[in-house]
Amino acid sequence: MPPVSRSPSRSNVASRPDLPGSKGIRLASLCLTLLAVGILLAACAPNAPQDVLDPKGPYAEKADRLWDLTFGTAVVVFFIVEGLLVAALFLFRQKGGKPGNPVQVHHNTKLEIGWTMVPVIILAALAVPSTAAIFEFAAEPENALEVEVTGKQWWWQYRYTESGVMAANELYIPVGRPIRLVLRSEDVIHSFWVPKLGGKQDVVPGHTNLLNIQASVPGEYFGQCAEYCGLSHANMRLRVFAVPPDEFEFWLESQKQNAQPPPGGLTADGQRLFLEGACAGCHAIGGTAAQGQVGPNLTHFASRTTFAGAMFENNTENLRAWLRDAPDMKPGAKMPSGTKELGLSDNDIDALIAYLESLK
Amino acid sequence: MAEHEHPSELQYIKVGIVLAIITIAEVAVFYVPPLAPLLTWLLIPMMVLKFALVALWFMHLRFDNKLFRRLFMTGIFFALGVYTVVIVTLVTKTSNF
Amino acid sequence: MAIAAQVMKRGALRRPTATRGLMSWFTTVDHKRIGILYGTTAFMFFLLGGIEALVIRVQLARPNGEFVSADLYNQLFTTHGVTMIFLVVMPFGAAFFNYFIPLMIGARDVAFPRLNAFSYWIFLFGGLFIYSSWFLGGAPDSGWFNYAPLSTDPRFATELFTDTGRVAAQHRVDFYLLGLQILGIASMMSAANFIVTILNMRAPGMTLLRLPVFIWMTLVVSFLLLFAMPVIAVALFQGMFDSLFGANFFNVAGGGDPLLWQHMFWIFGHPEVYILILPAMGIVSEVLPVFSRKPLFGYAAIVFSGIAIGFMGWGVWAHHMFAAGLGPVANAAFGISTMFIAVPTGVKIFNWLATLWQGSIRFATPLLFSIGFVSMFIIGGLSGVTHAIVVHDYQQTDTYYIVAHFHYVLFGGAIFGLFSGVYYWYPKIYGRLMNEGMGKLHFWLMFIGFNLAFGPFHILGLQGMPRRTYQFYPGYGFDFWNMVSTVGAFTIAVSTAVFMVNFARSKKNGKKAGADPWDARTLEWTMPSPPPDYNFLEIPRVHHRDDFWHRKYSEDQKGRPVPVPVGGAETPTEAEGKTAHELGIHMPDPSYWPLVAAIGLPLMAYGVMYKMWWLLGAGAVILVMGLYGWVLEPASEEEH
Amino acid sequence: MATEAHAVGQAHEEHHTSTGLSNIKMAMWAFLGSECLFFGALISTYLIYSRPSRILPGTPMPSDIYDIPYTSVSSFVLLMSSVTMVLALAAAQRGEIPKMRLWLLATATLGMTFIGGQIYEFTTFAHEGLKLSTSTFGTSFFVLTGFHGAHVTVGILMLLSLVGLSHVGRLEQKDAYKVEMIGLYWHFVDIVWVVIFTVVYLMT
Repeated sequence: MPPVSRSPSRSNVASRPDLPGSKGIRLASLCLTLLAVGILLAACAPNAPQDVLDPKGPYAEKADRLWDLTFGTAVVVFFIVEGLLVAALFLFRQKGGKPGNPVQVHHNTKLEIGWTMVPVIILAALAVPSTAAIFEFAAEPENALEVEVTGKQWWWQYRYTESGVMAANELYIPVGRPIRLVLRSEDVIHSFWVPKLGGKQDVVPGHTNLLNIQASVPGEYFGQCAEYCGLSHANMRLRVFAVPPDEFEFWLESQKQNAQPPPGGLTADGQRLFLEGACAGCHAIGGTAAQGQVGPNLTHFASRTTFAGAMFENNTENLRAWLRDAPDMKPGAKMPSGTKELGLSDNDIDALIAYLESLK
Repeated sequence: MAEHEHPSELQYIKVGIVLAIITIAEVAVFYVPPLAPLLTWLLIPMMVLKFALVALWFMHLRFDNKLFRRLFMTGIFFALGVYTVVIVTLVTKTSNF
Repeated sequence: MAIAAQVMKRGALRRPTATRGLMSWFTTVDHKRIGILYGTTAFMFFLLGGIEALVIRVQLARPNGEFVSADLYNQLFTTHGVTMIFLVVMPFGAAFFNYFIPLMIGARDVAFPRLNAFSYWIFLFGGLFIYSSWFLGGAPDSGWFNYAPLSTDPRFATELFTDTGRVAAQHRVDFYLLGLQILGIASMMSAANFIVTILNMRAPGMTLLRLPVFIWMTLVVSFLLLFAMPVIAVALFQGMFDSLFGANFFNVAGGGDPLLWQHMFWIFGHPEVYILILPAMGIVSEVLPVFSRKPLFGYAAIVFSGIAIGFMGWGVWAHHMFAAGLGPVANAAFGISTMFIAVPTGVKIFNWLATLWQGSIRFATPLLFSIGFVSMFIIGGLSGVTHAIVVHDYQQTDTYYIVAHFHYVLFGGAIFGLFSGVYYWYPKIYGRLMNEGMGKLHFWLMFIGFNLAFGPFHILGLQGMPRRTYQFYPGYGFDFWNMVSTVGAFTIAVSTAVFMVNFARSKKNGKKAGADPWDARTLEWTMPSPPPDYNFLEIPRVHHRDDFWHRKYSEDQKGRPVPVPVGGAETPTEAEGKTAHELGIHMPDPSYWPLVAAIGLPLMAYGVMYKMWWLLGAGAVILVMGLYGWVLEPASEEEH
Repeated sequence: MATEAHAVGQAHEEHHTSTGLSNIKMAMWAFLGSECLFFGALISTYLIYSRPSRILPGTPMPSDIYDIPYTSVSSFVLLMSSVTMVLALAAAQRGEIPKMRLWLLATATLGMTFIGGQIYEFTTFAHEGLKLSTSTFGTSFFVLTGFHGAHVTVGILMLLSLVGLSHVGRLEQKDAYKVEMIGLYWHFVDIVWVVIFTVVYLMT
């Protein structure tokens, strides 16, 4: 090629040294591969109780199979396309810092039709099972157990439609039986989600949404609200306990019972405080005058492993702190601060704890 | 080009008279009880006709460059498309109300 | 009366004439200077949004983070999103539109120079209005998509615990609802301006199919803005009525429907995604041919796929609402349409690959960023396809997997593309080249930092970490990847610092660029760098796509470029250093009125928010007086 | 159309554009296309929210409250203002400035009559128990018609400004395009009302 120097800018081009690109490309492809491997590793990550890729029920499994198919396709496409990119950069880099003289190709109709149609075919192939699954998920399963779920800032209320049993945050379900959740909200939009048992469904005020979940293995499943719902969105969690059917029936029977009357002593003081103080205005306890509807039903409070939106383990220490100053423990909690707003003394709190812990 | 023959004042007035007549017909249809079940299907064409008359004659879309018509129709097209879907999905969504 | 008549004849103020000095920046109507204003402002907001992101990442570096409160965290993630979308990527695109549309189509200015200035000032005041919330009771805290009724019902306003008890934080969301209306006005006006400029101000011979792809993408973006902005404007308007005046649009107790907000928001929101990404696609389509010395492969396919994206972008919005309970029919329809919107995007990627293929690739910084764009956008696009599997989207939606996806599209895509544009066009704007070594350092730090910061989000999302949570608990398996992400975020911060140093130093010390430092293809490289205020000494006559390249090179029989003996950029002539006025070229004079009129809008917004009707009135009077001043200004050169 | 060579000095190409069409007219049509989505959103909202199932029991229903004869007259007034508007434009294009001024004033007067009617209608409805916050019907009705009313008001201000300009000699035959642009806006606002009148009032 003859030297070109008609405009000052042209020589400018030729003289600029170029870093070899290939080292960088190798680095980049290493990064990308690591990323892809990372995603694959995530599938078998230990101690990930909300792992989407570790389904434990037919709905989650069905979604997971579609994911495997799509993700697998995406990985293949990824390596082909990124591979071509890396190959192009490597093969056609300027050598010796001199601009080359490539053929000025403008287009290639056959090629272009090809790379339009191939994605169309792949996507159409994916769309068929995907669309079918939507209708499967929406269908009402036979022999389903219906539970009404109400999202509230920032906890979950459950009502077993048939038995009328009330629960909060912790949902007991029988293994192997589909659960039909009827989702409603009393305030803002929430989203009910237990990753290992099924996808999420928004809980929209003014609407009744439906969601099917099912567990095939007994166990404790974690979940949490997935739609941003205000200050303590991060603390609106839930647990699902999937138990064998006979155990479930046993649990349901026990939950149908009213609360045991306190034996006396501190527990009785606690009940008196509960019923006469502000507590009963918000909480209900079966068999007592407390019928508040704002906060969780506490009839069988002591049978729960967690409280406050499944945020804290249900133990004396946490309960004491909670009764002293709930908003300090959980931002925005509607539960008034025991010391600042309700004027509870340490003795009062001890009595209330004794009472609450008697509510098996 | 932008230059074109505009209609005469007389034509404008004629269009105005037609618009007036359609409006009277619309209100008349509204007050005839036997037509109640057909009301929507009678009113919509009359509305479209009025809309078209003003747009084509008074706004000169009939005479002007077709680019203007396209700009306007794109807006109408998008609006009809997306809002129809919104109305249908929201009205058919099961709701407490 | 006589004075009034005089004012109406002559205008209320004399038209300013200064085109240099600090004051001239407030009155300028030169599209190039407005472009610089847009770019500078957008970069300032990029730094603010970036600081917000860093605070978020510090908070989330470890489980149970205590760096910020839940309340502050919620404000931070909301403003981070609003800032990056409305105050960074959109105006960053607008900066390039402003500067380069006229240069690339062979015009002396945009169709409406004063309207252009007006758009900028409205954008600036809108951004400042939103940011003023930090000093007036807190920033918006309902997330960037601001779902009703959390956002629109004052009863759900964040409750703060103070010494005097529980107090609701009022007006935070109103800054969002009103601020975005202001920004929307700016976007719509500049969209109309660019549409007219591109359709009407092209140099002779610059047919539509000779337009540079960047200009095509600008045109598509402008149409998307034109038609999408009204939809969110109405949603914001309705939200404002709910929030401030007790209306029932999204109030369930009054019969309203929160899903209406979602529909309206996403009818805007999905075209918005393409508003954010298409400018970067346009930049990449300019950069790849220049640095591989080959024309863009499949120009027509890239243009038409851009248009197709523009159209299809209107039919996929409900894929943001798969879990909202629209019913299986709607979900199936939107799932299918979402799958197929991947096709035109794929077409673009393949065409870019084919542009590089058999080229002569020079690894200069602009190219590196464009490659960064293509390689990262592939990941974002593929994860996008996985969202279209509706029943698995029930798992993905509202998790970090989604956060990963849109950061790969908007950072790996849009931001990388925009930085590519900065490096590519910097020599044209400032007359000097940016330092290549620092540019490459910037690229590699940002590329690695980006993948460290956002790659782990894929994993976190699939492990079940929901978005918008101010803390994650230990024991969920989220610890490691969150720490990695935080490290990545700070790497990006370091890379941005490298960029800033490079940018500032190169302005003084950079190598002189000359007119055409990259051996480029399009018209903006025909003129001296920086361009004179009148752009083209003589309006060019265009004969080819990539006209400038064809002036420099013809092709031999094999189709290889052969230099043309007399081609090249404009050589210095006696015109150099002379102003438009001295050359007898009429350019629009500067004007005070766009700035004056724009001041009215934020005042009106404060007036509405605090129900200070006098302030609303005062703002309206300023706006109307500004517009009258504008209309009555002596129309010496510019008529409207 | 001027198509001189692009010589030095021919800077501002207001009169020879690539398409041969006027910049400002193109911008105006783009704006009107965009306005379709504004009003479309508000009308759709009304259609969803005025359904009987949404309206709270005990609050006014559309059929209880609309006064069709009254609204028909005010709709007719607005429709006829389009005729006077187009006549003003015809006069402007012929350079008959006094006649144009008269028609512009007539248009503005008809517009003000319409706005007056709307203010009266709003007050009556409020007295009958329909306010912005009463129900989704009240909300969507007042915001839709109010938004339209605001458009009409802006139009009236622009018409009166044109009259003002013509008095100081800033509106001559060559400026007829200014009348045309404001006319386009005015007609658009009118056809939006054509839709509102049918969809909101008659199809209840």
